[in-house]
Amino acid sequence: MNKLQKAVKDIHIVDEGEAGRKGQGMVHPLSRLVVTVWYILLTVSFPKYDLSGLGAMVVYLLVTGIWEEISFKEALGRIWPVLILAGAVGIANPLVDKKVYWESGSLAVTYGMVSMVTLMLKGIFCVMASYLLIMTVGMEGICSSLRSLHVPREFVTILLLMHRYLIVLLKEAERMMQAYRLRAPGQKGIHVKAWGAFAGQLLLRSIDRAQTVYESMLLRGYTGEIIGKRLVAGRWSSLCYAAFWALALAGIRILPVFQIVGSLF
Amino acid sequence: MKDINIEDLTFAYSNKIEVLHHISLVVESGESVGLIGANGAGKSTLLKLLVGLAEGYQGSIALGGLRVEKKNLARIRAKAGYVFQDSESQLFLSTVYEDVAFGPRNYGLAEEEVDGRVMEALRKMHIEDLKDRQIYRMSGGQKKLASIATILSLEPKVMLLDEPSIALDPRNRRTLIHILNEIRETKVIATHDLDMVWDTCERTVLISAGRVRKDGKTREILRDKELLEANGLELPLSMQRL
Amino acid sequence: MKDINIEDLTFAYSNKIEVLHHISLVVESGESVGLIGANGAGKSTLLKLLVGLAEGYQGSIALGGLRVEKKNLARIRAKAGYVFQDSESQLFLSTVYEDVAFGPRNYGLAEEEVDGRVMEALRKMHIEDLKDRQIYRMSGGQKKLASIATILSLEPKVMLLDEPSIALDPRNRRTLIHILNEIRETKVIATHDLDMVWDTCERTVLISAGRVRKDGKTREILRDKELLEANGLELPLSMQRL
Amino acid sequence: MHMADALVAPAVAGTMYACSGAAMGYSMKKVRLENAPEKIPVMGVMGAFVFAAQMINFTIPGTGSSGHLCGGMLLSAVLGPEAGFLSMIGVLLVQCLLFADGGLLALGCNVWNMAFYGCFVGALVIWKHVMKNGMSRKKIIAASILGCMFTLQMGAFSVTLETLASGITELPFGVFVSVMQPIHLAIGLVEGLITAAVLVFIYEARPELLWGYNACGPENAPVGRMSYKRTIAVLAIAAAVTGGLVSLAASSHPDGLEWSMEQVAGTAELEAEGGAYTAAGQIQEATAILPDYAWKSSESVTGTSFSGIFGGAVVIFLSVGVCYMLRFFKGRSVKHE
Ligand SMILES: Nc1ncnc2c1ncn2[C@@H]1O[C@H](COP(=O)(O)OP(=O)(O)OP(=O)(O)O)[C@@H](O)[C@H]1O
Ligand SMILES: Nc1ncnc2c1ncn2[C@@H]1O[C@H](COP(=O)(O)OP(=O)(O)OP(=O)(O)O)[C@@H](O)[C@H]1O
Ligand SMILES: [Mg+2]
Ligand SMILES: [Mg+2]
Repeated sequence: MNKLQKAVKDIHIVDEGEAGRKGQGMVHPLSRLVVTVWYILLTVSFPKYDLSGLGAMVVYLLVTGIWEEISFKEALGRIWPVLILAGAVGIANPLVDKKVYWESGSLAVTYGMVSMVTLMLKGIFCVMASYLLIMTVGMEGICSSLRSLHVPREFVTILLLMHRYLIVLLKEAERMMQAYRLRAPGQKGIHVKAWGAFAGQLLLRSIDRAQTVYESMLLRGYTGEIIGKRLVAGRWSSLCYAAFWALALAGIRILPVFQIVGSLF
Repeated sequence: MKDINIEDLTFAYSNKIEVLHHISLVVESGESVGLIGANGAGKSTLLKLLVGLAEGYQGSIALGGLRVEKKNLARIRAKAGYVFQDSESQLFLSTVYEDVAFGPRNYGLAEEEVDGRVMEALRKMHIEDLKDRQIYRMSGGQKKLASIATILSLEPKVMLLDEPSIALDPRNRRTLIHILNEIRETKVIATHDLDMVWDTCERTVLISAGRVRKDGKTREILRDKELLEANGLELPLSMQRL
Repeated sequence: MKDINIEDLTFAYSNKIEVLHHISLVVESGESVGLIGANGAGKSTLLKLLVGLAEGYQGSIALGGLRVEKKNLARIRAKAGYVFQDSESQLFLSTVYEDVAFGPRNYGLAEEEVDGRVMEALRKMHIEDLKDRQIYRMSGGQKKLASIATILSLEPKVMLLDEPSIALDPRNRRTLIHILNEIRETKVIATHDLDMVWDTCERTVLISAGRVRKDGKTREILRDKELLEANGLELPLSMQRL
Repeated sequence: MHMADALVAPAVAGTMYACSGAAMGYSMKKVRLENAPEKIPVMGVMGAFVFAAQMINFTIPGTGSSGHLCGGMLLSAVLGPEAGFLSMIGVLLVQCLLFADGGLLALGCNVWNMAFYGCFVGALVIWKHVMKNGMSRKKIIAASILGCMFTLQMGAFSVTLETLASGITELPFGVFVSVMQPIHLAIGLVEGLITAAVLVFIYEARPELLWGYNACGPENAPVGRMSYKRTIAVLAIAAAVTGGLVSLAASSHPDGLEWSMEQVAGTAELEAEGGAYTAAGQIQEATAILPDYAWKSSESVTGTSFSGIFGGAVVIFLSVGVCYMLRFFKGRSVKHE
């Protein structure tokens, strides 16, 4: 599968999730956004050797994922890039930081190794949290929460249209690539001679399309803001949701939950 | 009442080459007019001018009694419904329902009324089952049907349709013709599908190179082989083997 | 010789929903076959599989005697010419000439021969005057004509055409039919334009929901009102008033 | 060049959010002043275009590898720096949400590293300066290559600074820089070439689409209101202020949030650890299943690790179990309705 097809598939997964979450209007997307950002902040702030404390943050991911019935299978595909990135940045830690953390026989775990694993785990957790967010609220939910945060309406309109035309242009680029490959069997990418023309054609078409879109919006009474569905999310349930997770996550951050529970037995 | 009143219209795009020359045309309330002509004749340009999408014309154009000029545009656009040739760019929200609801919501209707209008429009086009479908998951024909529904939900007094039958399979095309015949509002249909014009319009205007060549009864114009051929067209398919 | 040989083909896109079921089809060299069926029947999918644009089918497909699989794709694509449903995306260079010359140049032909082939292809489509026209300055119909010319210049042994008549005005459509009738190579034409099938193909294959419903003489299939209606189609327009 | 959430400390992320937010506010104001509502959809669709174009493989002759296009430079060459910047923010936001490229926390950094330099330095300084006396093919090529290479260098350098300031790597500054900069020099050159090819195509096909083309025409005076010198000065000040803020934040408390949490939670943590030791000891006595050497050689660390792992298993098991149970009831209650 090439990059274009993979991107289309990624968008499909998110949009399909959106179609499935019709009934769950209990919590306003803004609450979920706030909780997600709070989660990421806390996760990132764990000390670099506190592997077991960080581990407890997985609870939020599990609970949300299971409750909202989101498949973790697709999510796992997304963590590779961040694993590689965090690995590359953290690779020096085991080499530099050789103080022994724990050892048994010839096996030794150094502080450097722990901090590298912690870093990679942080990466995974943050990616998963964003994934859960987008899967539960969708791009439209993000836009409506941005509006509640008073992000300018022009910017939100830009986002909505970008999301809508993303897949259109990806598919168009894909068809152009196919047409190219059919007449140039054996070439892997676009030849240097066609660089400008190929992407330039796509760009001109995009601009023409934008023009038509704008005209179409005008003709249906557009006045500068795309008015979406009015959200029916309960005010109290949203507040409770945000408050619960804010406190619970802070608790996990402050208390070494795993060890406390372990010590109970 | 004159729903459309064009007098001595001349128009050039920004590159100064005139594409419409001295056009005069009156469409009465409730009429259904076919606009035919070869590629590049100026059909789409004429429709665009009617709703103020192209600026700087000479002569006069009025829609629903209002002169087409900046200060009237909002009111004119509330009266007119325009179906684009390209449905991909006409549908700009994510699902069919959202897109069909966009217009009524902009006119500030209450949510129940919006819902009623949307469902009515979808029912008319026989696409209630596509309600929550993502736009990019639909075939070309389904997109066309949805983009016509976005106009129906506006309940316009004047409908301007640019190639409404393109991309439809034979059965969907027939459905469209039924719908068009049911609607009693004023309609102008620009198309190459002469058979559809035959079935939906009593009156036809033939344009060629930016001029009105003929304006009259559809039955007469579409049977006039010489006239059609002189203007880059041909007899409708359904007449060719008669 | 069997130019196309499909045996018990079953195919699903990545979402695992089967769109083609147990299709078997043989097209002999020089045949001209119409592929008809309602929207979403699977026509485009079938054509794509023939040139390896969709992967992971079950059964066997061979084009020009070569099995459609990764290692043969370059040779298969050198034999086949494919016209997309959407001509916009088929043209990717700046001018018509450049685009039509792209294929032959890739096969390493000498520049004189490239020029000869390009001019011949443009002449056939009656668009010599558009030679140096920039792609985005052309109307929809002209783009369609140009995209067919890009395939003609390849001089393929097998032509696969997806909706070649869409967006053409009646006269250009007739030109296309003449050209298709002139070409002696193997052709498969997927279309909703049943009248064009009537005029260009002796044999027709009717697909419905991913299965071959009928495969036989065009005259018989297109006259069979019940068969067509059962599969979401209708009699060709030119027959409806007989 | 996308930074991930895990690679930035909250203080650095916050600082960069503030900087990028200020640039966004400024751009929004400028775009509103222009009062061209028809530009909004162009900005959206162009953002989508940048996505699609970045997924196309442009083969680099003689290498077998492929390059991509320089988004910020291209967007601002068509839309102008401010509008281009806003579209780029959209692109980066969508990238982090839909494709897990970057992250919500790192967004401020990514906007700064990739969009700010590309749009403001690339377009407002380099592009504008090169096009001062009218456009030409050569100038477009020069501006694109120069702009992409230069802004990518600045971006890469910022990535290095932000990562180090976040204190998550043990890599020394020198090593990091000497890896980042040369790689991005090569990438910048290729991106510049591709961007140049596209812009030249547009210039020849529809030059009026390029930013400042009409203004460059013979009949018109210089582009925009801000003079070149002033632009440079403003940018320099902005860079200095940002640099100062970042280093300030970094030097005082690399993890400002962590620091404050420790103030709050210091005691609680200690107590819990004490509890854990004893608990581990009890378990050791009670079960003694595990091999001897593991216990003896590693006193306290093993103890905490074990209870941590064990406690983790229990917590995870419980939360998963409870969720499934609740979901079971949720499903039933929905069916009852
Ligand atoms: N934006 C534009 N700028 C300059 N010229 C234009 C523009 N749009 C259309 N034209 C020209 O105006 C003429 C009329 O175009 P128009 O789109 O109205 O034709 P049409 O009758 O709708 O044709 P078709 O059947 O292909 O839709 C054509 O010659 C075309 O080249
Ligand atoms: N990329 C894809 N992924 C998943 N399903 C697809 C994809 N492309 C097409 N389909 C589905 O496969 C079926 C066949 O589609 P296909 O495009 O082959 O139909 P068609 O006969 O060409 O229709 P049309 O007349 O509209 O062109 C349709 O139901 C369609 O929804
Ligand atoms: Mg038109
Ligand atoms: Mg098809």
